Amino acid sequence: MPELLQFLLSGITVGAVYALVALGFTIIYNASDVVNFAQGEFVMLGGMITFFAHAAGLPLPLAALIAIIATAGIGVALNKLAIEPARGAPVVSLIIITIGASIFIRGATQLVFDKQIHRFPAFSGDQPILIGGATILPQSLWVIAGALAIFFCLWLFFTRTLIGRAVLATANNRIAAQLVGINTNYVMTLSFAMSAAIGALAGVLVTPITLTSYDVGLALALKGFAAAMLGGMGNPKGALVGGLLLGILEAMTAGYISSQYKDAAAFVVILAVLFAMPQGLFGRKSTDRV
Amino acid sequence: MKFSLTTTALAGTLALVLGFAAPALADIKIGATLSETGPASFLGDPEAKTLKMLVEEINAAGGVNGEKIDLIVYDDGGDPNKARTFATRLVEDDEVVAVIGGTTTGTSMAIIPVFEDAEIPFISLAGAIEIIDPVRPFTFKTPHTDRMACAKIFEDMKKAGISKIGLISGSDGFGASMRKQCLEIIGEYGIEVLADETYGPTDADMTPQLTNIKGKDGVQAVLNPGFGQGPAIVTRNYAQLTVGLPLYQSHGVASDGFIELAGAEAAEGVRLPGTALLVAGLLPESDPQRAVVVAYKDAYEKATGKPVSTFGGYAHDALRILVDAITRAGSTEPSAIRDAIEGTSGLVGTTGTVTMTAEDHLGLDLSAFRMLQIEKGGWKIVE
Amino acid sequence: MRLSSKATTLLILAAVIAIAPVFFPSSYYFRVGSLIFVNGLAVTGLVILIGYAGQISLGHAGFAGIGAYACALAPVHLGLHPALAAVLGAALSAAIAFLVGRPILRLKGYYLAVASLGFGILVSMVLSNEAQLTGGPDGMAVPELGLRAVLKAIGIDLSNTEFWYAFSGLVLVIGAWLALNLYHSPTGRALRALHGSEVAARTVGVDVAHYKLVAFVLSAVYASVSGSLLALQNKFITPDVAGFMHSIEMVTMAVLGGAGSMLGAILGAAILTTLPQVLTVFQEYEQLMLGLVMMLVMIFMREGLLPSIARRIRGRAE
Amino acid sequence: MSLLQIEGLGIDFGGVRAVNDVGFSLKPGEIVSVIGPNGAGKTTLFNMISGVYAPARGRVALDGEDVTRMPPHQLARRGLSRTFQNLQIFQSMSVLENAVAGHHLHERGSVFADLFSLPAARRRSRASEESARALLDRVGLGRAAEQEAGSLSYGALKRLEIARALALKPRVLLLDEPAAGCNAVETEEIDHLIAKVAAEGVSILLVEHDMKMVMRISNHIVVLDHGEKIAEGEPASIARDPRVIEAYLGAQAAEAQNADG
Repeated sequence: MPELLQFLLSGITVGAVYALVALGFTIIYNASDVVNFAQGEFVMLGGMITFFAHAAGLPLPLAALIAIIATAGIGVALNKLAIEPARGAPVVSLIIITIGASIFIRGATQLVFDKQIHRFPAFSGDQPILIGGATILPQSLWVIAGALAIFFCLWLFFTRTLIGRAVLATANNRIAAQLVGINTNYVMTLSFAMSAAIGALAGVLVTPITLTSYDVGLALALKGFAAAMLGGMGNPKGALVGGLLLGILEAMTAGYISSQYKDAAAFVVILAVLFAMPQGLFGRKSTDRV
Repeated sequence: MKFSLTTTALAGTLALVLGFAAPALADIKIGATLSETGPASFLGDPEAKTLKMLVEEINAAGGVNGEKIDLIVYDDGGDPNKARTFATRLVEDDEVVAVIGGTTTGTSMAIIPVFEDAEIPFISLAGAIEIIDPVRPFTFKTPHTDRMACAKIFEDMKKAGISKIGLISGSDGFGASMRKQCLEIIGEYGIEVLADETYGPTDADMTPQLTNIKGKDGVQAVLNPGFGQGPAIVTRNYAQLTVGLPLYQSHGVASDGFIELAGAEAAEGVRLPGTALLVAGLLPESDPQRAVVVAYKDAYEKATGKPVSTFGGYAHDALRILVDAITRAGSTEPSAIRDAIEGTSGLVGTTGTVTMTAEDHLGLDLSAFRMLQIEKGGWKIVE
Repeated sequence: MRLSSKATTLLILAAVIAIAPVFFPSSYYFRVGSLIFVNGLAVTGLVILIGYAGQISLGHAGFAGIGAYACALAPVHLGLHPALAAVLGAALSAAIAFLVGRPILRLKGYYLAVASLGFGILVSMVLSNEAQLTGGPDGMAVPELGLRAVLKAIGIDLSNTEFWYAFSGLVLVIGAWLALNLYHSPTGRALRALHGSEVAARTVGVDVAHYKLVAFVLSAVYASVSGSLLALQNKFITPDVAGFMHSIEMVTMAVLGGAGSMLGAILGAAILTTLPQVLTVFQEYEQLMLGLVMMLVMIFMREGLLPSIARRIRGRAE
Repeated sequence: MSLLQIEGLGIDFGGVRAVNDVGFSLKPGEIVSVIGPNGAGKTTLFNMISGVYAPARGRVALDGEDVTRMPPHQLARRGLSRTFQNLQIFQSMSVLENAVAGHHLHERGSVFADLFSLPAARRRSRASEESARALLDRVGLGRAAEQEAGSLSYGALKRLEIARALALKPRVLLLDEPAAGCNAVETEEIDHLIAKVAAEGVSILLVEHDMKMVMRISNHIVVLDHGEKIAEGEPASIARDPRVIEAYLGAQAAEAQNADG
């Protein structure tokens, strides 16, 4: 039984990492129908900038704050320079643009910083917490709390704030949103800043566990993307549940079936879910208008 | 209209193809294709930096036999297909006399046929034994084979009376290759693998695998072949779960960076086979390798500001072997260089003392590996 | 019509392939050329899938992997000639594409992207994990095709790189010919119709699910043959051939050059294949430049390089 | 004997009854128009009949066969074809190719033959191309055959859709606002075209806002309001029906109010 609990705790830890990345996808997707494959790079930047600022002597919280602000700035730049000019391009072009951005950011990071793997200290030490024979690191609790907090904030943002509803309105019908007086350009800029900041915050939270280097972004983006699709793109609830589900699935497969095929199991389940529910677990159903 | 347009476009591409810059003529052209970026950049980056640094040093000191070395380095990103193209380019276009490289086993195996066909000596920096076994006339390598690392570890285990172990290996090239080679020879040491787990190169948590190993009755020690962040996370999870058994890492993480990543506390007591390079300062004055490894370590850390790693050491040795061979051959004919490399004898490198023969294109024995243990955030030789 | 007429396209392609070697200073250029053709073949398949049928796949490297490993495994385990092994690989790819395609192609946009991506990752995972069979991430050797020796016996003596330049060039021309035939055929019209408007295509009787599957299976066969050619040429293969990055590379080639135009897509393959070779000049800046090129082209030349340039020149001429 | 029989058809969107309990029938060669204010559910009704939407209730029978919820391509095989209110043109194709594409059911064959451009495949393509040119001439687009479809005017595209739908050689043709965006001359041309097609025995179901046209060519009219059938009958009787007048006037009054606010 302690094994099951340990697998579960491991799954929740990893799942919370995926959920954090997946949550970053939702805002941009909601505002612009763009899946930003550079989302993983935001996470990487959050970790890398924090590390180097910390290494330069800044206290960790300040280093993290700088990283989050700087990454948000990069997110805004990405929107202004690459996404806005490409408005209305087909899905495949947008995929290539954001993957291009991801490669670009990776290339720049390796130049500005380095190609080494880095880690900074966990926020509350490394003393494992014992729960019924299983253990979890305090940093994992930070990550889980971070995922829940961001989920909650996003939920409030999209349902309770005017600007959050404006984001949804922009996604539903850009022209109509403009007609009712929403500044859609501002909405887009805001959503990229927020997505990037969430990504960077994720990077700050997970780096003590996952470590970071210039090339961790793509793998994170893929898993986060898969998690977001599993839950249903654009829905914060979907991102959270999808991420946790994916993490737990991987841990259970690694624990009970085969660690070699744990990623395979995750993708098999994603495929199965999409076949049964083409919009993911919590995605909106859409009807073709003709 | 359309016709002329497409022709222009294609002609443009052609011009691009033809426009590859041809490097200036130089005295001794040495090529390298390394994985400076991509999943193996952890290995390839220090290798490339080492080569560039050493060539600069050699040229500043007057070159080899009075001729300067012209080093051409390509970054294959760890992609064997790209590596093969660069290998062809080095041979056919750059017309180098010898090549160092192939950071990974995959890239090395992919480019060997190019050099064997062209009869250009090639010194690989990758671990697998397949590279030099069977011996191919023009192919050499400097790192110990992964099999030797396995042997070193198993010897140490045997000495400690360990006969049942758990294995957790990375599913990347390095981890998978070492796992395979360890499993091939493990029977010779009377050691049994009770649990055989793997993890992906970008995984964030290995506690499920380690929980299973911990839960297996009779496991006396755990071995983790891998490189990159994986082993650091394994080590941290190992401490988190308080597995309490001896943990063996591989030479893939033999660098100070590993202790930093895993944390001195979690890494306490971890054993691994490493080269003299890692414990340069601890070597007795009488050690023949001391002078070489201290000089390289100091130069590298001064030039790059990064801690030295075993992998850079492989590149260091490859270039030393090559320069030594060219000096002895007194010629830059590829076949003469090849013969001279095969005649390498008693050359002291970072990995050990190299003596090659027609049957042995590696020239190292197990004594070149030192069993190291991490204590209080530093290395200790345990032999 | 976006595509220039069939004959012109084939003529240009064949002429460039035949004439280019005149300008090659060393046989390394034959190697780059043959890689362009191998990639061009996979991209031609994607033109059918993306350009004709308007579907997307981020997992086609999986089929290239199947084709490549068929050439490595079938000769050893089944005693097949490598050429037959390539055919077997293509058949296997077609069969797998048929089975996987039916459920996958019900999905649209990003959902289709993630499903195909999952498929590609599954294939590369199997290739990389089943080490006893495939050699794992270190890869495995592939036997010699043997055609060069046959040619030599009848008096045509080509170097290795020259042979592969000619052979893959020939296969590319054949592949392009077939794809162009398809474009102007009833099947091609059905594919382009469902691309233009799925609902309208259905109301004129196009069985959309069936034709999407046709495009998927055909493009899988192209990718498979391309993987086989790569394996046979390199005589060595690793699971990278089936990896996610290779899938992305293939799609980028097609879309960058212009998935709506055969020559454009092949031009895309040529550019992305030569770019890393050209960028060696910039050393450290290579990734930066690659990312920049991908972004700039897709932002400013939305239809891809060739169609956009063509449109601009035509616009000026009028 | 009716060719198309609709009974009790209905569908809901998000709990709202978009169309409810609509029924009528079509005889061979008959022109039936569905009219009603904006949002009455006309296009939704079309989408259900043509298989684009799956109705929640009711039944559609084509020549006695139950074809409810049958996908559009299978309906096409049974001779049901349609045009769209919001144009669904194959934009990247030429005008001719659009019309040729309508021949799909007649020209489809083995993919293998198509790949290798075998004589059989070329023959099929040639036959449908000849037929397509004739159809384009018939809708007055013969001269535009080689143009890119995207370059045509709205009215011309409407006619192109008709040509494409006719290529199927349908028994039942659903036309969704064929005259929208057309000038008076074009409208009259379409008018004639529809009448001629009907005279050849094709049943036509028409949604149209041009009341003059509807009254002129319909044999029978069905009036929808808020998703329900409120009246049906011959044009003359419909024009006098108070429920119809109220539905239209009520809608217009509401529209006027909206415009003021």
